[in-house]
Amino acid sequence: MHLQTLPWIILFLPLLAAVVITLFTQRDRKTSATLSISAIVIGFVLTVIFIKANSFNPEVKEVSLNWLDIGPLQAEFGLRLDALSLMMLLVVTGVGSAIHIYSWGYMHEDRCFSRFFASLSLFTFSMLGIVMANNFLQMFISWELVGVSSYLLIGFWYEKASAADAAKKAFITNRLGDFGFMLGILIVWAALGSLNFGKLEAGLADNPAALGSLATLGGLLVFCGAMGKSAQFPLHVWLPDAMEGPTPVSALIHAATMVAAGVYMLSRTFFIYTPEALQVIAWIGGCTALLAALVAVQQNDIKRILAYSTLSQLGYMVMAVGLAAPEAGMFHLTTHAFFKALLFLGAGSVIHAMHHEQDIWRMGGLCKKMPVTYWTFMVGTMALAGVWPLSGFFSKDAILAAAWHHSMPLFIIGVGVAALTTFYMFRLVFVAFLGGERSHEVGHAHESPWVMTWPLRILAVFSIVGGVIGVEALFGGMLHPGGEHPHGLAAQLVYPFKHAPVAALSGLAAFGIGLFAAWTLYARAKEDPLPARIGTLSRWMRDRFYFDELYEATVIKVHDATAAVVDWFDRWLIGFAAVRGSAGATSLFGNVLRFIQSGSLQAYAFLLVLGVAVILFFVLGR
Amino acid sequence: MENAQAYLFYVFAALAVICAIMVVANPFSRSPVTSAMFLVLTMGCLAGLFTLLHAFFLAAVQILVYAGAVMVLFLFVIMLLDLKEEQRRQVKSLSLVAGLVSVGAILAIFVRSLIATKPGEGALANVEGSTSKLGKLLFTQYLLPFEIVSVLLLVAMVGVVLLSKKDLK
Amino acid sequence: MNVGLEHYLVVSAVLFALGLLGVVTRRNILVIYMSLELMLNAANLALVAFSRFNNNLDGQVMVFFIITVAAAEVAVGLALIVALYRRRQTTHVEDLNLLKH
Amino acid sequence: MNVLILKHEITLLLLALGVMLADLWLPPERKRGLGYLASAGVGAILICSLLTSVPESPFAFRQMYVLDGMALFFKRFFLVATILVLLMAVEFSDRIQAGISEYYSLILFASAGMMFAASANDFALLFVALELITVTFYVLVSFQRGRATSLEAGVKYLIIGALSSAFMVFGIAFIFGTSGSFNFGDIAAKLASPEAGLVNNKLFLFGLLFLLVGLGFKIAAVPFQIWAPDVYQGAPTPTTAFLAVGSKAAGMVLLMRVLFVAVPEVTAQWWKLLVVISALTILYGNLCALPQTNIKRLLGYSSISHAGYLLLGIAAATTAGQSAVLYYLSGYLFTVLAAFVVIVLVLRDTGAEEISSLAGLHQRSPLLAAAMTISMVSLAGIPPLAGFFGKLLLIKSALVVGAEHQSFYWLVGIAVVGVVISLAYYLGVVRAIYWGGEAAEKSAVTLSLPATLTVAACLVGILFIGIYPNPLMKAAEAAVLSFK
Repeated sequence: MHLQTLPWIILFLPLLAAVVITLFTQRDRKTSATLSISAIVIGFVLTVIFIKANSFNPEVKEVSLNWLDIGPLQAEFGLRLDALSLMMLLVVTGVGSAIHIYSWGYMHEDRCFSRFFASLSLFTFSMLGIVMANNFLQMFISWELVGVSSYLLIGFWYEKASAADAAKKAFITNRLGDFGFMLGILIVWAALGSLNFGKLEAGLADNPAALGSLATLGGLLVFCGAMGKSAQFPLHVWLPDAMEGPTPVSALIHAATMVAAGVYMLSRTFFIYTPEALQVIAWIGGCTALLAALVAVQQNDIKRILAYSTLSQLGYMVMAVGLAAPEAGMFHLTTHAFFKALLFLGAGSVIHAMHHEQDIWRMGGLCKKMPVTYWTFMVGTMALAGVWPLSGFFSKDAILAAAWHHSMPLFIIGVGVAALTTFYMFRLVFVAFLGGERSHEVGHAHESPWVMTWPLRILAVFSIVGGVIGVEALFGGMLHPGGEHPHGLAAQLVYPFKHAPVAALSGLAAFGIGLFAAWTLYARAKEDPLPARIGTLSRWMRDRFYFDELYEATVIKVHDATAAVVDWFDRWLIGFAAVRGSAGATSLFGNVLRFIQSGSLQAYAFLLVLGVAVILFFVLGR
Repeated sequence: MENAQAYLFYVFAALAVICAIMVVANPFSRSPVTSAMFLVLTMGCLAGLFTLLHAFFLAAVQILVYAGAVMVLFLFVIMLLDLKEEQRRQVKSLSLVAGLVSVGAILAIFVRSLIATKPGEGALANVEGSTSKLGKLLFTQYLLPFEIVSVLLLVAMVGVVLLSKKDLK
Repeated sequence: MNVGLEHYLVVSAVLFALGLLGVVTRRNILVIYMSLELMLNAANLALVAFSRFNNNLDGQVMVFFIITVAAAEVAVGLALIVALYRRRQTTHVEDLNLLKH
Repeated sequence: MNVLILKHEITLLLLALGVMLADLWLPPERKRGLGYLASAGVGAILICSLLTSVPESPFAFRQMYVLDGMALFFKRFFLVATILVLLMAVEFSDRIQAGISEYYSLILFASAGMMFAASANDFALLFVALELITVTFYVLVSFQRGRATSLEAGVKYLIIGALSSAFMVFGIAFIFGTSGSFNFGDIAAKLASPEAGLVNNKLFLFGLLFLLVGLGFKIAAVPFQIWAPDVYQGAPTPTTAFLAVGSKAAGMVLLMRVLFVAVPEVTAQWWKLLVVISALTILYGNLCALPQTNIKRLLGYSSISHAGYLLLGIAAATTAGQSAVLYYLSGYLFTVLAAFVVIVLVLRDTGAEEISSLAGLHQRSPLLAAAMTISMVSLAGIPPLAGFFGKLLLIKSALVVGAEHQSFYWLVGIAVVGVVISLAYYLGVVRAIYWGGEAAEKSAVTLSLPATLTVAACLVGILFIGIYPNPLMKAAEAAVLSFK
């Protein structure tokens, strides 16, 4: 069965929804939400049907149209459907559906309900575009669209100055990475003459030296794009600020989609990276993971903790790609999408109940008020911490195993980060959900409505079983055909211990240490005991190692100075002399010329005759 | 015979040109009525020239349609609108000079091209514009334009009715 | 005294130029319109002359079309001028000054 | 000879007669709906034309009429334009005091004239087809005869139109006299044989130049553009739209056929003339549009500048240039019609045509605001819309020729300058919509279903052509092949 049109429908439904909502149903909130939600849910269902119809065959399928060909410039518009993109498609539409439905409940009272859903659908469309693109150009266009739509979403409450600033920051930081990405694409195109992933891969397989001396540079420039989108050090600063957006947006951006786009892109283009480039990628990933985990330990805002946790986990995934194990990275991406979306939506549920209070030290004892939220949040936490047999354990183990095989220092960092992860997550749980009520808002808190809790339940189930339903085998089979993979549930469950026992056991040990530390420090704490114990380090962690201040002092100062100079040039030279001058001259000409158009018929006839005379003279007069 | 034809040509041509001058630049009267009457005369002279060119059918049509129908329409409209009082407006000399110069330039270029080309060399004037021959052409090779022209006449009819109907319902 | 094609063409061109002059200089729309008819007649004369001297009857067929089309055009044009006169009480080009610049 | 080759034109004429006759029996309140019927009929003809392919022997009436790829392309073009203009006319009908059914049928007659023009392979057919279009437009322009501006526009169009017809007829006389035929094929054959010496025959070139006056008038190229702004402003809006799209395209197809089929050798000689005309047209249209405040007048000047861009492709005189012209025209069709539909719908109540009266449109109707914005952005040539690819293709074709004739680089430079100038006034319209202050009227614009569909169809056209240009580009290239 071919079903060639299904992928197109999946891709364009959200766009259609976005267009229809913007143009027709602005005033009708209910229809808008229904349109947007049904677009993505139908997309999810169609994805499942498509995979089922192709009997889960990880064979590469491409459908493409000749988008443009003008002489030598040939651009196609095509979709590439292999295991990688299909799995990602499932994640994006699946988790996306949950988030869309949840948004209905969360955003219910917002004035611009329709605009929210339009942006959400536009974002989904762009994301699907990245996932299904079969060439660099198309991916880049969707990539930019993701940037634009995330700008719209993060800055959704643009009346709030902080939200507008955060949106701008996210956009500009991403543009920095995208600029590198564009240069990288140009290098690849110049060297290989094609932008199609399949053709590029085949070309490089035939002739590994085809990229020539620029190979490492080209790869790293492409990686720049991923650094921006996946918020890798040093372009990570935008992501925690992006929490200013509505919580479902945070979930969408931080869990399943935007930040995952970078990792997905790295896996998609894995074939162009040289070993040196991979080395750099791995270390940047490792550093990001460690740094972000440390910062997360001392944050008090529930969403910021999750944001830094996301950063840290993304570091893991990028590190996995750098360690030549993109399948492990994608595996972790998938499981992470489930439990991080779950955690964000849980946090959203808490924030909703607490009337937009986000400080964990003003919560406490929520487990009794909001049992569903509490238990699902607990599941997410355990999965993130890597408790066997929850999904996070398996994917994290795959990465640790890759590190164990390739690089000892990175392995140690990985385990350390795992311990830190457990520590800060349980710190969050102990402080926010257990213990006594820390503010009177807790007294009024109550469980969220069903549209919000059901997505939580569903995501919780996936967070539990996500590691053993064959996701890894799928990615593994796609990226390393012919590799060995366990069959059967029991074999899946114990596979990590057989395959790389040291990695698995150190992962569990890290969990134990983290849990113990969190328990001793926070189980009965009235306030945070850490600042007293580790002093300066704690302040550094809380202040995010002063990266923003650093940028403020260096990059932004330099930028401002340059801007001032350029502005001067612009205003006095270009603005005054060139633009004013030419604009003035242009409109002067326009004003003079239009007096030719005097309205007098006689003059018109005369001008026509004069024109004929001039043309005759021009052609025959000599 | 040859000479008689030549004389007739000069007579008709001179008359046609003089009448045409009277149409556009009558020194004695600016009334549209005189212009129209001189135009009728020009048409008549042209019909004469057509006859000299052995285009007998067209000469008849020229008299019937142009002088007989079109010009009557003109006169009818002039009378209907009663355009007497507008004669006092004068031609501006600037526009007259500009017009003369550009029209003169076109005419000069035409005459130069004509002299350079000499289209009449070796031409044998022997075609007869008889009604039957023309009719045959019209209803075979030129049937399509003929039919389109009939549509055009219908459109013109509808247009005239729409534009000049007194009451707008 | 031999009258050739060129003679007819010169007459035709002179008539055309006179018509053109009328369009450019006269102010009454009706007279302008008459001058336009004069130009069409000049073209007809050229066509008939060419037809005669090129030994090709097609030119005369064209003249037939031109006469017919001109009649249709005159009818519409005059109706339009009458409608204008009814609305504005003028047939002078200077008074057409609502649409400009 | 197969009469069925004329089936599209014949059905269209029958439809026009039918509409006119139906007026006799329909009660006055139902007459408005006749427009839907007419456009449905035209839709049926369009479908029929889409199913038609170029016949084995494309000629009819001794090579007077031709149904090649180019003709078929333009027939479809005209049919699409007619459908949209008819739908627009239905929305406009309440502003026409009398004779709405005649208005519809005159649009159909003009459309039939354009269809014949698309197939003209002979100066006799060219003349009558063009006159059918022109005479019909005399009536269509002055149709709102209660409005003084409509009548004034009608008279101006009449006089300048008749003047250019006179030039054209005089030109045809001399083309006939020197080449001995009206047929494009015969003339081309005579031109190609060196002993006839037609290429340097000054009288022939004289006639050809006079003919170009008539065609230049139709497409509103400098120096024959002078009527366009006044007539665009004064005419009823659907007429203006049809004038901008249909009449201009008819002029273009005839111009292309004359220049590339009948007299290719002369065209090759005249590239300099075409380059100068194109450059002047682009500059004139764009510069004059800058200070405009009336939206229809603005579009009038803008249509002049677009004629300039189109001439750029004709001056290039290559297959790429010709197909770019077809592509550009198709994009222009949807873009301009979208703008005019919005004008008809928004300015219905006030009757004002100032750009400032569009203020706050995004609150009154997001759909119309989006349509106007997209149309303006496409006209300005911003990617990824239809206007952008059209300009890209045209400029690219000119650049290729630039290797041979340096002047084309200058022309491209002027075209780019024109695009930059045009941004100012097109975006001025967009600014008026979104940031033009409070809407004078708060009420939402109510749209009937057909009106919404018309706007949506135009939008889909602009976006599809812009985002996925390949099919249309291929179709245009295939159509141009018939000139070889």
